[in-house]
Amino acid sequence: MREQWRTCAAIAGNSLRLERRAGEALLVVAPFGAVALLLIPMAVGTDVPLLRRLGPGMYWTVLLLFGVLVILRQSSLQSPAQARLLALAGVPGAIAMLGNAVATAVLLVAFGAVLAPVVIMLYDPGMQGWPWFLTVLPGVAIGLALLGVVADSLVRWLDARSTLGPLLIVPLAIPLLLGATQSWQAAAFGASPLPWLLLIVTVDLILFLAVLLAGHLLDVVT
Amino acid sequence: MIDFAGVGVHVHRTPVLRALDLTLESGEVTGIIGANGSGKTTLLQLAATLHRPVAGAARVLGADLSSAVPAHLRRSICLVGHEAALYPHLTLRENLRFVAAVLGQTQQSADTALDTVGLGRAADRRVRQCSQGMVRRADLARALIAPPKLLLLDEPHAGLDSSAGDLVDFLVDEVRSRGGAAVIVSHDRARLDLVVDRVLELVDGQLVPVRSLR
Amino acid sequence: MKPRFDLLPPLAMAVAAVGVALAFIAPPDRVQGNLQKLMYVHVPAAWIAYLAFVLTLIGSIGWLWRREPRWDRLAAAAAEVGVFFTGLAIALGAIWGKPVWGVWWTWDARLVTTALLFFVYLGYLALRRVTEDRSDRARRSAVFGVVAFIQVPVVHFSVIWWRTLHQPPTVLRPGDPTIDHTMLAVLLVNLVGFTLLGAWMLRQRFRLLAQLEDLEDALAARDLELAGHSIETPKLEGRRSDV
Amino acid sequence: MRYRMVAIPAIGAVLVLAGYLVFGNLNQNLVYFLTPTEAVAQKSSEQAGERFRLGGQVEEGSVVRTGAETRFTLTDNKAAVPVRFEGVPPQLFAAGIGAVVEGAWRGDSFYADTMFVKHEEEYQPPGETSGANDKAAP
Repeated sequence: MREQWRTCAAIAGNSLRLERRAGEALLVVAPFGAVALLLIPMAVGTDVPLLRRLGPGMYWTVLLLFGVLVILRQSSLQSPAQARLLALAGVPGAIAMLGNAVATAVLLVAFGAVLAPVVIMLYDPGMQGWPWFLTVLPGVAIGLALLGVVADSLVRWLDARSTLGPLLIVPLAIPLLLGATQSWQAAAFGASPLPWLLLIVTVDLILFLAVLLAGHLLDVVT
Repeated sequence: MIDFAGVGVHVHRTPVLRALDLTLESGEVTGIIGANGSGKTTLLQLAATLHRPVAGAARVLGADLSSAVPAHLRRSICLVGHEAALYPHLTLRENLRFVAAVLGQTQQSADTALDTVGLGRAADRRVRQCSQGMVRRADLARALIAPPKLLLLDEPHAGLDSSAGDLVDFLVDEVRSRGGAAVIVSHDRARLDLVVDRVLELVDGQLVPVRSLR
Repeated sequence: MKPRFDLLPPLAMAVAAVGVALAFIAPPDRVQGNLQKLMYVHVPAAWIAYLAFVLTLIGSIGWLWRREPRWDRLAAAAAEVGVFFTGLAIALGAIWGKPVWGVWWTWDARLVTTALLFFVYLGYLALRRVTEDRSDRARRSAVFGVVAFIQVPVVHFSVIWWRTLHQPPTVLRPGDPTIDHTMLAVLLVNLVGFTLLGAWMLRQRFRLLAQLEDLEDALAARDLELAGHSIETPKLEGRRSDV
Repeated sequence: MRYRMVAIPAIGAVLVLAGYLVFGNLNQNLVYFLTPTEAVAQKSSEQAGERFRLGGQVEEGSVVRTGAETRFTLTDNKAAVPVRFEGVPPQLFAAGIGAVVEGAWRGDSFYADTMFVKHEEEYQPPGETSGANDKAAP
């Protein structure tokens, strides 16, 4: 078991190293998301109180929709030859998926951390309950990353993967999106965001189980 | 090591191999030749437990291919395809160390393997900055990290200079001396006949013996 | 197979026809008037949709467990029926919502989850469509069928907590239903009728899928030429330009 | 499977969390609107023009329709807030019904542009005054 976790860590480290070299997630997707945050007020009007209210919601929507680009980059990074290498190394599907999920979660947290100051600067949202954000962001990132590896292995080697992946991910990511936005709103209305945080944790655990139990089914190489 | 009897394999619903028989004993090295599209690569992938046969009985290292193959058996198979399993953005050393990590070997073993194939001084170059021959050598070095029981080489001679061609012979002898077996697909009959015990030709999805050039 | 009298289609049509006729006779609602009669179709449509998605889950689990193609066919046919009836329920709900709520659409829990179900299973059908190999398709869609369904209750509850405006359950709740008993009877007749219609559709799709697979097998058996046979030696005679 | 030692505690945790989320008494805390009492109390501290949702009962006899505007009072039986709603109210909108409006304070009135009506779960033929529940009760 311990050896498997070490393999998992090796895959995550390799994935992150690849990202550092290619720089796709943070150097391309993050500015793209920031541009979207800049565009929305031009489309809906520059009404300051309205934007203040929209801010947190926009932040999480952009994180979800553009995060899909970060999530699905795994399948473009790995060639069939590399997938065969992992299969012949006897790496169980679940371990490979968890390794990739760890790397994606780290990237999503970084993506969120880059976007947060942009939203604060452009939208000036209420900052009540910001300490909760520090736990909500990793929770959402882990959930999206796990959902992402499941969807990614479902569409792997399919021609339509770049469009089908987001269609599979986004509707199922709704609990995460609601948990994130509502915990912010709960704090703004003086209620406790704890139930929403628990919702995010529950979703994370369910997806973790899905990866663990379905990993060997999705581990197709040829 | 390999025991195929009447095996049929489909790839993307197209039949590629049909009623194929092959037995490979421990210490045996077999060369495979065949026309383009005759199914040589599919045969190697089948031997690497990556296909499920649609007909016949197929066993590799004692495991039946019609059900899941245990991970520890897969680990003792090394497949070097004609497409290198290396990440273009990483250096040769990083690639080999990653392979060592997933195989449960030390980082030292990766560095030694690179030295053996003559890439010790180029180890910190990224794969995309390397020539085709260097990439080939690095891909072959994977087989040196943890010596496999079953070595499967797809066109190992393509793109290699003669000194690196000796490397293929060295790898095969290494595996043979440890009681392993190897299957080599190559169009380079001259080099192939130097290392193998027999040559088979893949015709009509089946294997037929070929007279040795020696 | 001997052709034998099939009871399901005439029975389904008869019960559904009686149900629709009763809906015209049933008394109008005190507040909503005749508009409320859309309920007699809207509620059964939603009910069949949810039932169909449960069948997709059962089919997916069945395939993972037994690896028999009929389970995969059940999952696929049920997902198609479910997507159709979800779409119908949403459309009817919108037509009903415009006069009653004043909007075609409202951000209410039941509506949002139903619409999301629609998209989740549309994704399921898209995944099936783009996967070529049959057993590969069965495996991928079975995994998605299970993961999607586990997520559905989570989505359902999270959206309920988000905003609560849709009416609470009328019939399926503890105690006496808060609906007039004549109306309830008419609704039940319609539920039975539409369930039979849904079962008929499901069976037709199931059989069609089986026939498609047979056809596919027949085509594959006819063209059993090996892949390598289609490659010939380069034809170079008469093409050399040695002048 | 060797994953059992990880999977079983995770399944347990999911069940506990799901049970707490579904049956725990959270649902009341999760709908965010201010009651009239809370809205009046917060009014002084709010920035002008801050939008929020206000929910309560439409007071009997308070509904006045003037052109595109509907005026009424939302109450929670402790405090009452005069509301001016711009737009077409839903057909079910009437005195005595529960409603949630979205808008902002302007002076002493609440100016709203979005309204949700709490729909009742009872379907009755016309003419009957009591619910089926009462009729069926022994």
